[in-house]
Amino acid sequence: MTDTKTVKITYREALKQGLREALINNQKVFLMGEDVGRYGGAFAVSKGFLQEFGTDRIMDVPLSESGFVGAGIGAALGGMRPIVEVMTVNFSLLALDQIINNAATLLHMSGGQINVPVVIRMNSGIGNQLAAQHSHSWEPFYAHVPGLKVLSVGTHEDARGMLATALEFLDPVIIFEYTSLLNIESEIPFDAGAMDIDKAKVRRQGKDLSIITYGPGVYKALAAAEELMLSGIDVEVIDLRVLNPIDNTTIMNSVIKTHRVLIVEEAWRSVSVSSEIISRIMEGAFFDLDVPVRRLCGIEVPIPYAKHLEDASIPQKEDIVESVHNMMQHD
Amino acid sequence: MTDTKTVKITYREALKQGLREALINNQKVFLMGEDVGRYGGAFAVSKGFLQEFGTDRIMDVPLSESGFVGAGIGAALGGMRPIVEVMTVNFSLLALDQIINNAATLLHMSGGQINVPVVIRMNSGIGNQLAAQHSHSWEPFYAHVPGLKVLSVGTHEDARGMLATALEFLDPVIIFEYTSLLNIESEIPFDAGAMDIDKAKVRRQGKDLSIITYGPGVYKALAAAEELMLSGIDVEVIDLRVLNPIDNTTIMNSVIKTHRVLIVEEAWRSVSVSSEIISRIMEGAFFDLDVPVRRLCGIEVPIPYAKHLEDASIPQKEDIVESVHNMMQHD
Amino acid sequence: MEDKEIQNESIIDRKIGLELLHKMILIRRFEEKSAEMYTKEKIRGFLHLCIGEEAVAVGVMESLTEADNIMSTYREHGHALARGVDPGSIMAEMYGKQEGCSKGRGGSMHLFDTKKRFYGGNAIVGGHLPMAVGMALASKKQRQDHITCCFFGEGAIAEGEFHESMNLAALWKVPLLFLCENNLYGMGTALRYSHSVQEVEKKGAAYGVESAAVNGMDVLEVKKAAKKAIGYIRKTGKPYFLVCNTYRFRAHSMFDAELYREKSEVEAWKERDPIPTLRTKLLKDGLITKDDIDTIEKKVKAEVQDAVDFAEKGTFESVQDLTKFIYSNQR
Amino acid sequence: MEDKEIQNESIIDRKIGLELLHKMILIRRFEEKSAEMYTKEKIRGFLHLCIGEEAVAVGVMESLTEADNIMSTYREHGHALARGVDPGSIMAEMYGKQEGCSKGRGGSMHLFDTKKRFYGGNAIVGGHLPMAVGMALASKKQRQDHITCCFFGEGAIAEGEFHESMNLAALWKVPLLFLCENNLYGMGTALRYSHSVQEVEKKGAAYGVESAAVNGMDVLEVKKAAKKAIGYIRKTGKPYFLVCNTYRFRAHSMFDAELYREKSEVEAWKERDPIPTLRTKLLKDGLITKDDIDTIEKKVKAEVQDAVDFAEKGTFESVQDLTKFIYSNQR
Ligand SMILES: Cc1ncc(C[n+]2csc(CCOP(=O)(O)OP(=O)(O)O)c2C)c(N)n1
Ligand SMILES: Cc1ncc(C[n+]2csc(CCOP(=O)(O)OP(=O)(O)O)c2C)c(N)n1
Ligand SMILES: [Mg+2]
Ligand SMILES: [Mg+2]
Repeated sequence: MTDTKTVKITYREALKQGLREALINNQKVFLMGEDVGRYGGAFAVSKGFLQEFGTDRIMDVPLSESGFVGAGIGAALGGMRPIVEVMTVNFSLLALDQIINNAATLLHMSGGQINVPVVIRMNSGIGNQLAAQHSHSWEPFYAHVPGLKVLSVGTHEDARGMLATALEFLDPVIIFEYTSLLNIESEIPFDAGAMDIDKAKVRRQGKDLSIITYGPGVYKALAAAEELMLSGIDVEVIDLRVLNPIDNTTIMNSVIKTHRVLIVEEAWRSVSVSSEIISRIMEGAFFDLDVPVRRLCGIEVPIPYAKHLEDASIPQKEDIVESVHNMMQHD
Repeated sequence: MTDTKTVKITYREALKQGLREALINNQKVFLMGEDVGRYGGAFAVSKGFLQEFGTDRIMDVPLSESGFVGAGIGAALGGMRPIVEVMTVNFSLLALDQIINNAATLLHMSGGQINVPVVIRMNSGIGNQLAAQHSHSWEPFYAHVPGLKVLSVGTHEDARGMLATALEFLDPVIIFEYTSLLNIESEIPFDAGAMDIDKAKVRRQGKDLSIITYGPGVYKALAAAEELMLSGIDVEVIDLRVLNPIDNTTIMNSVIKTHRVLIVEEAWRSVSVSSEIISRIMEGAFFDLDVPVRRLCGIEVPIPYAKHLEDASIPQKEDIVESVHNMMQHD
Repeated sequence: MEDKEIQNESIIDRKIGLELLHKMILIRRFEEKSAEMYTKEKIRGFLHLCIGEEAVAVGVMESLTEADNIMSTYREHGHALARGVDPGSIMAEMYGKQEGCSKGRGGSMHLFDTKKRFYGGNAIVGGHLPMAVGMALASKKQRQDHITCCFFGEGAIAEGEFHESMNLAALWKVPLLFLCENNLYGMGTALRYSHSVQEVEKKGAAYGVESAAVNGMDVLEVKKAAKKAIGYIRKTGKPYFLVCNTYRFRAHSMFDAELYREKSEVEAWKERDPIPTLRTKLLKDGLITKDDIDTIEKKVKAEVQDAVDFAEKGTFESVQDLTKFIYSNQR
Repeated sequence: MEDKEIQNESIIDRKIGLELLHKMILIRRFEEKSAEMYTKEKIRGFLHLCIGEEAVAVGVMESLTEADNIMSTYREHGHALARGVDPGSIMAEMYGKQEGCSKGRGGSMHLFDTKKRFYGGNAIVGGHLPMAVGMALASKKQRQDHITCCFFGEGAIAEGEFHESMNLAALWKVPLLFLCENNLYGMGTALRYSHSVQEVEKKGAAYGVESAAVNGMDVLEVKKAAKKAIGYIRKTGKPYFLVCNTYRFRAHSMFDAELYREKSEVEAWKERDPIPTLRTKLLKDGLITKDDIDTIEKKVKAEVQDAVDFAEKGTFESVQDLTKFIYSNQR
């Protein structure tokens, strides 16, 4: 990244540029969601868009998640290219029937006749003291369902570029964006644009241990890796990026290289993306492991409001550092 | 079971007896669900109950899953002991917000003030050519959510007894019952009744390999075990029974004994209960494994209608036998 | 009454009369054959017959153009046939053959034919309504002048999706015909147990949606009402809610002991059978002769036999192809 | 109008007047203090103020008995205070302290106090409505004569849960007051963009539920309307839908640039501020003096200060206790 010209922007701004570009590039694209227009987007991602693109392209919708997500799916069937925003992932439970029984299923159920080119974006994550009903990490649910492409936007580059590629797919794409990253600044290439949405990415090369993570775990893991480097531990950091279908190759290559794996995930531990990664390593690289794979996950509790309890309920940088130290001592 | 007097009944009849007993034993118990009354229950489990208990205890509800499941939760808050039947697990997506954001969360969110003693029963499973929208296995979703107790009724004894114990709990209990087992007959103790709902159960002792499964996998695994015995392979079969919280001890004891594990599950492979079991074995018994754990899961496809494709999409007895043979050869 | 008949005359002549009669008889005989094939175990899964309700399918479909979109439920053979979906491809679908209109993946509940703009075959009650809003929205956005017609049962009205969809359609002013087939039962639950207000057409007012109810046992009345509704939609671009009051003569599905209604009630409704009703009228008005009826019956017999032959000759997809149609693998 | 005022007189005397005024001022000052504490970062997460809407909380709560159940939204400080939940326990809750009414687990959006029969504090819009139906159903089944009062915003009416709940409540004839606070906006989405029919009280007719709308800026009018509604419910056992037309003077939450409405609109509504409205009336009618007002303000100031002191002195729960209240561990 040092070669090319870069620009420093917030994650919010990166999302915004990607979205704006999509609206400009394709007249069939429109954005629909609660408060995306007049309010400016619950997280100010679409601020100013209503003025720029008008009410036909930027549709405020009533509180009716099943209804408007389903309408987005229908609009996709009808030849449009809808981007549906579910204000936060928490409310997506109300639309889960539409997403699973319609969007993920129609292609198959119709014997291949019907494509459902809908993109569904959802703000996600934990860390703003929003308490139990507003702090879900539903990545594991969506990662379980065949027919969905599921993206987790853990970096600024992906915030800038994943949407463009998602809009080239003919199948439903679910995009997890993270509230806790919105205000964070980072450098991205000046001409950042469409990114592949098939592969996991090695965000940091290392030889001693692989941290596999996604979403808000990525920057936390990178920070932990920097700190661990001071103790001479050279950690590789893999950002899964695509939670469904999962890219096995990148994972296995890393296991074969480092022989030690720690998985970091904010979602609850049981039946999680971590469980799946561990299973794949068990199946594909068991004999390459020096120590059992470990995972740091969300504590299995409805996320509490109080800050200290909330912090304790998801993995923090310090936890990562400590776990890696533990795993390295087990030699 | 040979010591005590037994009786031969269908799984449906076992469920029915358990339900009837619950209604007789506690006047606060009532059954609500689509077509539980006048129709006699979509699967004839509650046939005759309306006549026996009246409309106050056996409530037919309109098609409104979010509404009536939520009403069941509310009735539990209000001092009743509702048993809510969701006709099939497929429709439970429409009520998932109620189950997760209300039932599973209220105790915590209220700082321990509110109990939600609701039992939610759902008919589940694959195997009647009901196609993609009617063949979901949502055990992995419910197993992911803290605050829910999740039971999978894989045997006649449990069909007869689990409900009684579930009704002693003050927290929400989700019960998976299986359509494909309804007409199957089996012997249960004459005086079968309340069963523990905390532990997995070793359904067959064995020394060579452990099959860990639940639901319709149990009888399939037992049948496979019989067949494998003919080749001198002595398989242990564990019925998980409780998918949330999962009983680690029974699993680990078996791994330590057999050193080989095959997991059998009808649900889609990725991010499944199997993934979680593999992870726990990785974490708790890695060094006890002779070979990597394997799993036979549902193929990741919306379940097709055509019989041969449907059959091919879930693990069958033959697949289990073959996998075990493979694993045993890997010595 | 007389006035009505006169108006009916004006929309009927010999040609149309024969066509309507032919279509209704085709549906009737096709479904009778389907039931027969179900008992012969050629067809499996759920099979929902619309016998008794043929006037609705035929009367409505007659009034739509080829460019209009159709969405329907799991009780959709009649709609598909009336729409002109090939009977052979429907029968083959129910046989699970790859020559079926959904390649055998869908079965009876999931008939699709995009060439006919027939978008299922949806088996989550009410789940297709939001999509129908979206399809109509897409037409509006693309300034196409076709409409979307969405069939559903009166049971579906209790679902939240009905409410959200009516509101969205009205708010966004999209060209959508909400077509309710009120057959007085949702499985075994009578209208009076599922809706607090039983003249369901009255629900339109809550959304400012133009609404009407019509005798769904008379194809001419249905046709007239549909024509009016569709005319309104084409002229104003706004949605319309048409309730066709009808009755299913057969059980809900092949698993239904019909405990919830009196035989005498069924018999009384059979007196209003839409086929004899039209036949008698056409004969009385001298538009057709008894010979014409024989000709139709013969023709239909051949059509149905052809469909069965086609299905019988059909082939099963290779199990290798199981995982086709999960992702389109296209961009 | 005159007639109305005469009726108002009849329900007001000095004692009641002072009480109503005191409660409204308590809510106002308490919330002003909350906003202050938010900017001081003592309170975090989402904070939704009801400033401007106090007449609704106070007018309705005044008309309920201690045995009645209350359910509310995330904008519930006013309801909780009017119900008599201890201000200190509310402030402590927002501070995340274990002395809070939900032990610091819930925060501003999840106030609970079962001793006051105050059942939250629910933050999924519309998600508590089905539960409210269930609580009312439980009362009916247990032949208790108390009612349930469920507060929600006009935005919630677009959700399917409103529809399902109204139908269920009407069908089952349960004693439930549907209490809509129509403040014209759901976040940044004005009523006219969320409902095709904007006199939302008209929606009651679709369910046969008795309905009315009232000026929510006048506590006496609210009180009268609530009394009438509650009287009807107690007498008939049936639900009632009361819409209180009101306005929030502040932003939706603390993250809201208020781009969606004109300052002048807010100013115009402030002219109808419920507190001066009542104050003026009481003074004009000679029921109270200016001194009384000073006394109230002083008393409230002390109460609010006590609440803050209580919260400040409160303690944080030990992180060890993080996983409390997931299961009750009781049978
Ligand atoms: C969401 C959902 N809940 C329950 C069912 C099970 N079910 C299938 S059809 C049906 C009755 C539907 O009645 P109605 O809408 O009146 O249509 P009809 O069958 O009478 O044509 C029910 C309860 C379902 N398929 N989907
Ligand atoms: C199901 C759901 N969707 C979206 C949200 C985000 N949200 C919180 S409050 C709100 C507006 C609700 O408006 P209204 O019901 O009128 O209540 P008000 O805030 O005006 O009191 C929205 C969209 C939510 N909490 N729940
Ligand atoms: Mg019906
Ligand atoms: Mg509002």
